[in-house]
Amino acid sequence: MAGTGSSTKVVRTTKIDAALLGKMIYYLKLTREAESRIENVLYRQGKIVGGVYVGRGQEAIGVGAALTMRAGDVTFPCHRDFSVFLIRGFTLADMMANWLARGDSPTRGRENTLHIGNVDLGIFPIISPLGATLPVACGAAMVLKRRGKGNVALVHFGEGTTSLGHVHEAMNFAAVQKLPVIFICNNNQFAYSTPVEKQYAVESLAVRGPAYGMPGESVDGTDVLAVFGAVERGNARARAGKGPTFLECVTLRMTGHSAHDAAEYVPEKMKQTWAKKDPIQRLEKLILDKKILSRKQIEELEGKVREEVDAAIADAEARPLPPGKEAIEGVYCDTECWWSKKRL
Amino acid sequence: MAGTGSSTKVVRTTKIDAALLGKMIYYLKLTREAESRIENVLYRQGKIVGGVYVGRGQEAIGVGAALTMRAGDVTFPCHRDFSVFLIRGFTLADMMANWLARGDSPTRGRENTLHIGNVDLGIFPIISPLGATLPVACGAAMVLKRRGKGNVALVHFGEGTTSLGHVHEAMNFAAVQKLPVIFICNNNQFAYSTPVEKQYAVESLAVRGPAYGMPGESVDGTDVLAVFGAVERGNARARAGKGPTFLECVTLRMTGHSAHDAAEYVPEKMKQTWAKKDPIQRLEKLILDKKILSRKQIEELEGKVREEVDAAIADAEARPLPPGKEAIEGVYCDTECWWSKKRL
Amino acid sequence: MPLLTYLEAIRQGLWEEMERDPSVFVIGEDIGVYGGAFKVTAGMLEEFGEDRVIDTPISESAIVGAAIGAALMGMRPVVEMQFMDFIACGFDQIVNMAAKLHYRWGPAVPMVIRGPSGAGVHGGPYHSQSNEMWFVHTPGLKVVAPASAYDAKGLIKSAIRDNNPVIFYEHKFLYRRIKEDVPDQDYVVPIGKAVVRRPGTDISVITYGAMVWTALEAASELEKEGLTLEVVDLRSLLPYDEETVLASTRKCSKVILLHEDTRTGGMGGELAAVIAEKAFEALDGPIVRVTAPDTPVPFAPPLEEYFLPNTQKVMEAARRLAAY
Amino acid sequence: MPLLTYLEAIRQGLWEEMERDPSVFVIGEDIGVYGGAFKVTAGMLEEFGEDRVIDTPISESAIVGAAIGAALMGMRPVVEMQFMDFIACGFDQIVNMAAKLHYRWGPAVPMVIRGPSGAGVHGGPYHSQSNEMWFVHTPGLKVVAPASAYDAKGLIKSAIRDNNPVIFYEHKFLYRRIKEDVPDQDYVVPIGKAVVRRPGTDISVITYGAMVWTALEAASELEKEGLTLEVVDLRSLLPYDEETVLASTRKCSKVILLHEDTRTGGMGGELAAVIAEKAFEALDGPIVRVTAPDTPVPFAPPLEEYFLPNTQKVMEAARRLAAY
Ligand SMILES: Cc1ncc(C[n+]2csc(CCOP(=O)(O)OP(=O)(O)O)c2C)c(N)n1
Ligand SMILES: Cc1ncc(C[n+]2csc(CCOP(=O)(O)OP(=O)(O)O)c2C)c(N)n1
Ligand SMILES: [Mg+2]
Ligand SMILES: [Mg+2]
Repeated sequence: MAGTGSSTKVVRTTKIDAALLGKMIYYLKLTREAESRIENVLYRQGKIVGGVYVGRGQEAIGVGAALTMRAGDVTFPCHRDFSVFLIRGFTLADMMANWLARGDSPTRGRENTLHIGNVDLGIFPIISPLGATLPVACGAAMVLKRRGKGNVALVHFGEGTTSLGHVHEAMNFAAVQKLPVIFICNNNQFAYSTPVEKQYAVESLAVRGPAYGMPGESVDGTDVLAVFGAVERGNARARAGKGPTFLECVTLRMTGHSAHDAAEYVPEKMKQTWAKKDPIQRLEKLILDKKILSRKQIEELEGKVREEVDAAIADAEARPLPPGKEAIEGVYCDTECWWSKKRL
Repeated sequence: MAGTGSSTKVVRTTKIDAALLGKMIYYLKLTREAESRIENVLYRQGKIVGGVYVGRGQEAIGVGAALTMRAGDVTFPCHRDFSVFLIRGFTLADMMANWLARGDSPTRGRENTLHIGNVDLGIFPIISPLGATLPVACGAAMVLKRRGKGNVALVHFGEGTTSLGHVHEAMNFAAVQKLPVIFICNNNQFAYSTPVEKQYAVESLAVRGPAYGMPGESVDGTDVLAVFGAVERGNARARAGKGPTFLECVTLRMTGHSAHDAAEYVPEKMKQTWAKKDPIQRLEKLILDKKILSRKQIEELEGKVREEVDAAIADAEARPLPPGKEAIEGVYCDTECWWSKKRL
Repeated sequence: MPLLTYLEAIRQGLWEEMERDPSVFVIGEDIGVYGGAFKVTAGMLEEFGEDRVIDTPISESAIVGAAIGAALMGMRPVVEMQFMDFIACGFDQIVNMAAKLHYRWGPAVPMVIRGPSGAGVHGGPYHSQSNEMWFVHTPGLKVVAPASAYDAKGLIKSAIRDNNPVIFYEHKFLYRRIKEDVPDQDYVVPIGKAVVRRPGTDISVITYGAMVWTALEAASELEKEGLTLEVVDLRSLLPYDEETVLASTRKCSKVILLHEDTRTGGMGGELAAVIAEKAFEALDGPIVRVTAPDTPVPFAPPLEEYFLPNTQKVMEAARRLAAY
Repeated sequence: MPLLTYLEAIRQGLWEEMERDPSVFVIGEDIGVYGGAFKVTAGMLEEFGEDRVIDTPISESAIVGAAIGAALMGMRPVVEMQFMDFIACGFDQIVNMAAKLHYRWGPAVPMVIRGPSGAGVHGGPYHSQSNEMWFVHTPGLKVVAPASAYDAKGLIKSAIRDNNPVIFYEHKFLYRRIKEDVPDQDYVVPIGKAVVRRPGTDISVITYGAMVWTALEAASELEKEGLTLEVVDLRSLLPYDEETVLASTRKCSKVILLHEDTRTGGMGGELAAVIAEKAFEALDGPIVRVTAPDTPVPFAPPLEEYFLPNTQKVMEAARRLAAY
């Protein structure tokens, strides 16, 4: 498996780092709690009627990446990057409303899972055909580059997705045009049931970077600080006009591909090994060790997170489903655009 | 520009090498003569009504590669690889008949340029959408691998084509499945008007090989022996079940993109530098230096080549155009397949 | 005869062809170890081995292209698209390579691309599309869309034995919802032949895929009102069975063209044209289309329901047309 | 008013929009230094600079995708496909990304994909296709296909100003073959509006693209025989101008649907359906399609000629229909 250049050195016990670590643990826990509720409660209750994909085991990637972002940066999260939406400005209630297909939700019930976007927030979600956001991220980055304010575009995708042509065309395009894009590959070692040996024939996907003329790095995707540091290095290059970076973040998907999949194809031993590297426990231990938060403070945080999730679900559930006749509205973006009346 | 690992060391003045060098110079000259006639005579006379793309300056790539092939090997030549068709069994008259859109030609007038194929000869031509043959070559290689006779599939494409998704998907697929494919990139430094700096951001495309887990090599594409040697190395690996190889052959397109293009975008100095590296002159010099053929023998060869081309054109021109009503036949491959009655 | 679901019938057809002909193999994402997202190929890896049940990277262009290459070399590959929605990623290979090879220089390209399409399972915009018309409009391809378990088995066999690229649309809504007696011996359903599922005299409803069941339901409801619908199941969309379409039109004199696919540029248009050209004199009323509207497939159940044609919509159209 | 070719009219429209609105830019293969394979963008690099005239690697998915990304960020990209045939390589981006974005979560996607399509220049199977129907059948897109220089300029402007993805089909046969007075000031031709190119009363010929000229030629020939054709130029295919189509049908009572594109699943079917549903009572004869047959576009001139609809074929169809 891929190399794991950890980099906890970015941690200093200065005030600012404590604040960052606090944010990290908060979003990690909030994401885990929200997704667990979606997968294990709402879905099982039949309240979520479509497919359910969650990011358990890889929360550190979305959190680490999104927390590097500045005003004007844009992000293209993938189907397991719940945290990115929260960190970049969606409310948890709106996210839940979308999962529940409510009319008063960011997609008005038209879309499911994390197919939720907002131009003002700079959040551009995936579509199901994998890899298709990478070229789009390049286009956004072209605009950012021309604006000249040192902004970046982050784009997330799974290791299985790297096999698609879209990914290649985008990485090459970004390298030729020196675009400020960070290609963030979450290598959770499986694409649905397919292990990495059947997806690619290299030790680490990091080699893909230099093949296009950009740096390629592989980090431990369960180490939120390693991810944060690596994305920051990429950002620094990109903001300085030096072009794109490819980053592989290695972890293991701690769930099935979707809520109906028991992941029997993942060797038991592998599950056990990686369970020990749970990204949340990992950061929690560091925070306790460094005495940034006490055990009690962590428990309070967990309580707060549970309450937030309870409240968001209650809020979302109170919203009605969309009326059927809305189905035929808003196909075209008209001057009187229906969507301009939408919530966010 | 790309590195140029020349390898004239494969030349020995043994009998067998003399025979190989003789074939090489013959096919190089035949190809140059035939293509010159197509571009500068038939096209200018209005006898060829479609686009005309030739391989002047890069004949060594097709010749070097095709001469490594054994019975049962298959090849996927691209739009500038005229020599491959001749070496692998098409007659020059049939090729000319196809350029002239004759009914009695390998495509019965349905296709132009080098879009000429034949399953029995193991020749599978490109379609215009670039890169599309690479996945197809992988499929052929899957079958060859299963047959277990140590056969290989060679697939040719330009450096500009490497930007396409097809190429990526195919190279990755071939590496994962350890397929006996040699990916032969003719880097003629331009894709239509676009120079390599606008196509990719690496020194040499050879780095693409290791990015998929296969060897990547760059050779001087004007040195037919270097090409031959490098393809042979790839073949040896492939025949031994060790999987694919990527090979970049660097040259300069000595013509415009097509017959109507004056290539004004190619710097004059570049044209001059590369004119000195004409692959045919290069081999001729070696053959004279090593006294494998005399100047007189070379002149005789040239005469023979001219006669062959004259005869082929005369043969082709004597064939009629296809009757219009054939246009609607043979869309489907029926048991009574119309194509089974075709010439080759 | 054993009772089989639509899905099991496809598997059985595929299985029998794999047994019958060593040149048949299956290739796609998650089809081996996992048996496919919908388990259509479950058990095949164990039975036929890794050489004939090939798990691939996620690369539709490479998968389709590799199938073409294998077909050119004499094999009969069957590609699974995990969802037919993703066929857009292998599009160039299908429309520009596979479809045109035979016409251009003569080789046979015996291959099948199969997978789940259609809505009704809350799959949202990318797990619900009916995109058959892209291929119906591409000369050189064949396109089939079985509605019954019997036809699914018979057509997958015909598709595999065909010397041309066949796009095989399975309707995911039907996978486990219908169960039928399916002969467990070898039989084929010919490509290009429609079938009259229910005879009638007042209005011909011409349709395919899951909508066949909708039409049949509407027909039994309307019979109570004294209106008899003839239900024609096209089964094949390219080539389609012009003769049966025209015969049913001539018999009923009124026609409803029904499909789950969106309206503009849909199969209904093609059928309307051939009817209005070749059975014009038989027509006793406007040709009516009942289809999905021109939108993506929305996710929320009320939206999806509004989007999809259903029995009510067919009944209303039929009543209006009957009154014409 | 200056005489401009169809190609020059497109360039002028593009140029004026680039001048008018700094958010407009062009992107594609060989469009900068070389000015494009057909020289549509000649001179633009010098005038507008590298930031707004972008030469790309050969990667249609990246190009279309990048345009979408730029559009989402408020720009108005115009993508050139070197030939419309190669749009199949950017297909997923168009049908799954661009077409559905607005419907799914609301953003505007103002972008144009333009390029040469159509046959008649001996381009062979891959430089001659008419593949507009893939997009006419994709909700969320707009599709236009101008036949005149005037419309080409007016429609490229409308397309650029539209907030939706517009696929702009230029007919390469017309590029330098037609020349017209084209106003050099600003004007637009609205998307979705057809035009009656020549009024007539006997038969309505509804068509678009290069075939408009074929229809007009047939109309002037047939006038000598006392038969008057009304020629409707659709100009836009999605949305198309149902009103004008129906009005012309009602006026003439007989209809020929003419297109260069292949028959099955072509635009003719769509029009036949809407006519047979909404103007059924006005019809006084079968709806006749004159189209290319269902084959790839062959290369050799006799084959291509046989393949393409032409004045003769339209005249024969019209005479037969008139005699009905
Ligand atoms: C083009 C395409 N092909 C197939 C699929 C079906 N599919 C959905 S997710 C998935 C696996 C994705 O693997 P990876 O990229 O590693 O992401 P992960 O789910 O592991 O996070 C597949 C095959 C798809 N969505 N798009
Ligand atoms: C997918 C696709 N896009 C664009 C084109 C138009 N086109 C034809 S040849 C060519 C340049 C090819 O460059 P390269 O691969 O380097 O081959 P070369 O012609 O230099 O041998 C282009 C852009 C095409 N044929 N296919
Ligand atoms: Mg994965
Ligand atoms: Mg080149």
